[in-house]
Amino acid sequence: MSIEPLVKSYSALRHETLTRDRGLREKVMTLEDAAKLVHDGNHVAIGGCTVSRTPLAMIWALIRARKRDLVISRSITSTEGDLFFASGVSQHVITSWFTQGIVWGVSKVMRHHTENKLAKFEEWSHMSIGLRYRAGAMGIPFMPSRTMLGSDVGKRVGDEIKVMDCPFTGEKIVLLPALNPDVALIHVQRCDAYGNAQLDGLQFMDIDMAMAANKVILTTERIVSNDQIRRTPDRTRIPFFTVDAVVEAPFGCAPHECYGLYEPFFEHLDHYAKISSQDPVKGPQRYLDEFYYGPKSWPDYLAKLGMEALLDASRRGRSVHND
Amino acid sequence: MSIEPLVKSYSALRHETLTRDRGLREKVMTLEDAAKLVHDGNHVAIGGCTVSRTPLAMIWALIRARKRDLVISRSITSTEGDLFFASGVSQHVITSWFTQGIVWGVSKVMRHHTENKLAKFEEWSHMSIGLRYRAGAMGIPFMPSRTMLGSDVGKRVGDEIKVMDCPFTGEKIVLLPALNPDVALIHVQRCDAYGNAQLDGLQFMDIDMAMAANKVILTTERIVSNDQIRRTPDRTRIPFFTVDAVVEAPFGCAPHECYGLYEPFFEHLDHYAKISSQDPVKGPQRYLDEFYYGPKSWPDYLAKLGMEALLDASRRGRSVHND
Amino acid sequence: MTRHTKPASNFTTSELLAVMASRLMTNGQIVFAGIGVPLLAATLAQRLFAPQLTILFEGGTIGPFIVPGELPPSTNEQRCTRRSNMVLPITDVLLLLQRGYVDIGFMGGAQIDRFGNLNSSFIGDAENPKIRLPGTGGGNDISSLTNMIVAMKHEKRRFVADVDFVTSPGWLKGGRSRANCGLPQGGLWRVVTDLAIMGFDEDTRQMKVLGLHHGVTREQVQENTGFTLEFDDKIETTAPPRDEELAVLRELDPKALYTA
Amino acid sequence: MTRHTKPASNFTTSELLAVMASRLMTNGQIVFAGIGVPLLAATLAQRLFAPQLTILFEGGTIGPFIVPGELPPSTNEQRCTRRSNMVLPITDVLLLLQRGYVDIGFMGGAQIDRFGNLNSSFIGDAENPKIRLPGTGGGNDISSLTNMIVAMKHEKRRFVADVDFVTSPGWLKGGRSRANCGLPQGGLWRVVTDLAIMGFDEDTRQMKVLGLHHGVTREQVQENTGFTLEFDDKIETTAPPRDEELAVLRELDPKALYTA
Repeated sequence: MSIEPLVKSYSALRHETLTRDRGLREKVMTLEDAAKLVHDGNHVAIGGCTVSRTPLAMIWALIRARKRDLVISRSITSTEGDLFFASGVSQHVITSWFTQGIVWGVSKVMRHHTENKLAKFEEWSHMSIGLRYRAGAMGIPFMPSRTMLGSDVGKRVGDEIKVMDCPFTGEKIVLLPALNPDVALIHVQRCDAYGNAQLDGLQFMDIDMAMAANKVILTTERIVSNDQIRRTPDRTRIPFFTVDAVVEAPFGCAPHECYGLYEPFFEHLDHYAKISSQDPVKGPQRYLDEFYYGPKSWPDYLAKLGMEALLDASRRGRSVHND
Repeated sequence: MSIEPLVKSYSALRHETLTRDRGLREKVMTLEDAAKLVHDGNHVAIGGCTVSRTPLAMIWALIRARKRDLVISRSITSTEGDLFFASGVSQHVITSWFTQGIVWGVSKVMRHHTENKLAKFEEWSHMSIGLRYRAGAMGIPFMPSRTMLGSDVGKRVGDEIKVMDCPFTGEKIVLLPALNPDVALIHVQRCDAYGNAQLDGLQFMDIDMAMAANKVILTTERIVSNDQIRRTPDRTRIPFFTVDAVVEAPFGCAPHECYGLYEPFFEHLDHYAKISSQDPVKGPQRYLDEFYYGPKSWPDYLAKLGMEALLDASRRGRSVHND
Repeated sequence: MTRHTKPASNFTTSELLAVMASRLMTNGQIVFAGIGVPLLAATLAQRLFAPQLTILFEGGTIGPFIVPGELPPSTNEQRCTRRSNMVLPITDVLLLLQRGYVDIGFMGGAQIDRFGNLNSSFIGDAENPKIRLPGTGGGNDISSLTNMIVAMKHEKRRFVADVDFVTSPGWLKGGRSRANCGLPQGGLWRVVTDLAIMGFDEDTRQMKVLGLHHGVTREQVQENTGFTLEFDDKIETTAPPRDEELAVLRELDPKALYTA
Repeated sequence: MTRHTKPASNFTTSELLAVMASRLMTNGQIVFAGIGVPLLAATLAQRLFAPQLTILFEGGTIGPFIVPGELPPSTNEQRCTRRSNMVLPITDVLLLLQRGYVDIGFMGGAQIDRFGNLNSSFIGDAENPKIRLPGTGGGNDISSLTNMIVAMKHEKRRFVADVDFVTSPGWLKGGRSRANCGLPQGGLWRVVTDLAIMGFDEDTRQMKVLGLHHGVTREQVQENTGFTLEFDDKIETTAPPRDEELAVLRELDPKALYTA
């Protein structure tokens, strides 16, 4: 694991960015090749939120590639957090909320790993995580804020936050440390071969995350022509020069949802909730064997989710466009 | 002019916002009634940039209503700055650049008023103005930043900016004071009667400005149904509860441009540049008499700009949609 | 642990919570709602008497209308955006709280103490917990920045003198302690349970019973609370859920996903 | 004021500036360009030898293609967005500089000094100016945050020992003074004029002539400069504008809006 200062010096940040290949170039590759861009010990930020627009195809590839010691950050962590712990890819998740989803109860897998001190769940408030990415995106070392004061959430992160007296108003203000992840994984509805990405619907923290990270891996439902991007430039949310890999991965969030295209695969998620709470060790292990290590390809993984489930999720997903 | 601290205390900011009527209600009114929401001495922030999406219909109404002592802020200030000075509505403009536009040379009207100390042009860097609005929008008293150091622009604003040593990295960092205008004037392509506004194309600093201000007056090319807004919620940029007035003002930026609808009325702008540089006192006065005080209504003002000019500007304006 | 005996009724505990909480809403308010009972309560108010009430979701939605039978599994799915006025990034919707545009934050709770502090992080010691709970989510932000309503089941193990861990600050140690910590705005306004409605003393910031639900006694409430409750001078008795209210709830959540 | 005598030519001063500046671009670079000569130079490079060069405009545009004959009046009109990859708010496009995504900032200048500081605010004393100029715009931000190219006419009144007012910081007082002021990144890289191309000494940060345009002598450059210039050990002579280069410029700006 990298022993880096909490906040990168400005010189280090600029140097890292300067040495990236930011030119306009095609960067389409396979999930497997994109996985090689993530190194053991990296801080990896995960786009989307809970069961929404989670870059599961890329996470699937990282787990299959048996990465180690990743530090994971995400706004809210769902089943992918369980699988990071259970697969041994990560023992450290930074997030504000960690469990499959409120309707499925508290994650037994998260409980097993944290209560037995096998892994660390580092808890920050939701907004604070967002503001940490935002400071990273803006190239500033900290962001002023007004939460996490007085609470044990604030006390527990200790001197990773600073409290100062505002020089303008004299009030107490929190300074949150900038977060510049090594890699951000983001799934989008469409982008071009250069990585100009258009996201529909809920954006979550993805834009700030992309701007903050030192490397961005985009998975996308479809790769469109650069011409198509240039026809609606005010719908582009992530510019190509932040992006290092573009992977076309249809249904790349399944069994989670992708706005406007498919809703969560609820029955599959019920199934996962059931087996993982029955046995928080063997349950996810069996799940990983069946759905992560077993399939020979991403389409094969989708086939295991089932055609009927996929069509049902798509029908529900497209319904936002019916209004 | 109000004698207020540079940055509002958090209690004052919250109290002001709490006492606004933020409920979902229709707020369509005339330019004249909207002008009554602006009080002498107010700090008024102006949306758009240079000759783009300038809320000229509302500015026209404020000048006709003979407002006094307004403090004006804008990203970049064009002809409307001249007219604020020449009409006596404002003697204080906060902006990063002040002149009709690079192709028309340095504004003689701005020069006349500033060089003769009749009015103040308070100069901040472009990004700094943007970040001041952004801090105001976020409810924080300052925003960290890395420009205006070392330069006379920074020295001239004096202790309105603070320089501190970053508690995380030890580097020098600038703290820019939040700006929460009394009123923001923003022109949009479309909004509903509640003030849910959708802006196409370049956004400039308008979103931060709307969130930061204590009152927002929207002028709009057209008022659409709330149903239409709800069909594409991810195109909404300003939420209704920040808005206090909605005025339908077609061609509300003329002779400036409104993205996708009309480009600048170049011949008219050439005409203004000519008469205002021939005589920086009588030139704008004559212009105000003819185009501001003279017309009996906004359509009458547009008629004076000329049908041919309006159709030509529209033809050019729509061309972005031809690709 | 003493369990209370609920009076015979034609509604579930969650339905009771949703109905009682909905009545605390006011037309025109901007309500930052969590999933489950808070969402149901706010939607119920919207349908019955507060058509201009606006719901915000932490996932980044302003003013959605929930489609009956299609309740979202969290505040972050596309179901949360149906017929909404605006969607925006998570950080920005949370910043609306900090800027002051929101009237009420509204969430559920796992554990609460006499000063209205909420715990959703750890049961037991944080370094050696009996149960690791899911954590704050937006809870810490919402409760730090705005006035709060909390809806939860009234059980002795949930109503404790001091929470094991302050995830979301209420009035902290009472008195002026919240403001002194740098949280001058907001604070816990109402706690709605299946037994009572509680507020907090203006000075001490101790929890205080303001109203009892139909058929519930003071003793019952105290028995199910792990600390000594104060009682307001004029305790009101709430009207039981009306058929009309229950009908809307059951239309919204026909499979009793959140109202079982 | 000494005016220089330009060698007879088939191009204007602005065309010369645009051509010479364009040759400093590299394929694949991300260039933050001002309106006028900078935009023309960057577009020229893009059309001739750097198809993967990306232009950013201060108004909030990433990677536009300029339509010949439809040059924008500033960086803030819809003409700046034609066939672009992305539009974004002003503050966010400027933050790309702060974050470090930009290779080169490129602008014109009214007055420059021996350390490459630029003045576009006041001629004379700021409190009592002879001329109030339009001000910084994004100039202060761009020059504080990235490596800069400046294109301007070479005149003694524009090339002064110390600018009247530092609007956009170059190397400030030379040596390490820029970094010591809290500006560790960027700095003025090249100054392109109608006479010469200049850089700055690595240690002293004094302006230094690197190349002379065809037919221009050292004496001519010095005569038109208000301070003593340094000259590099190996001064190069630039090749005059080629027909191909001028043709592209004239196609882009047929009415000579920026190249008169």
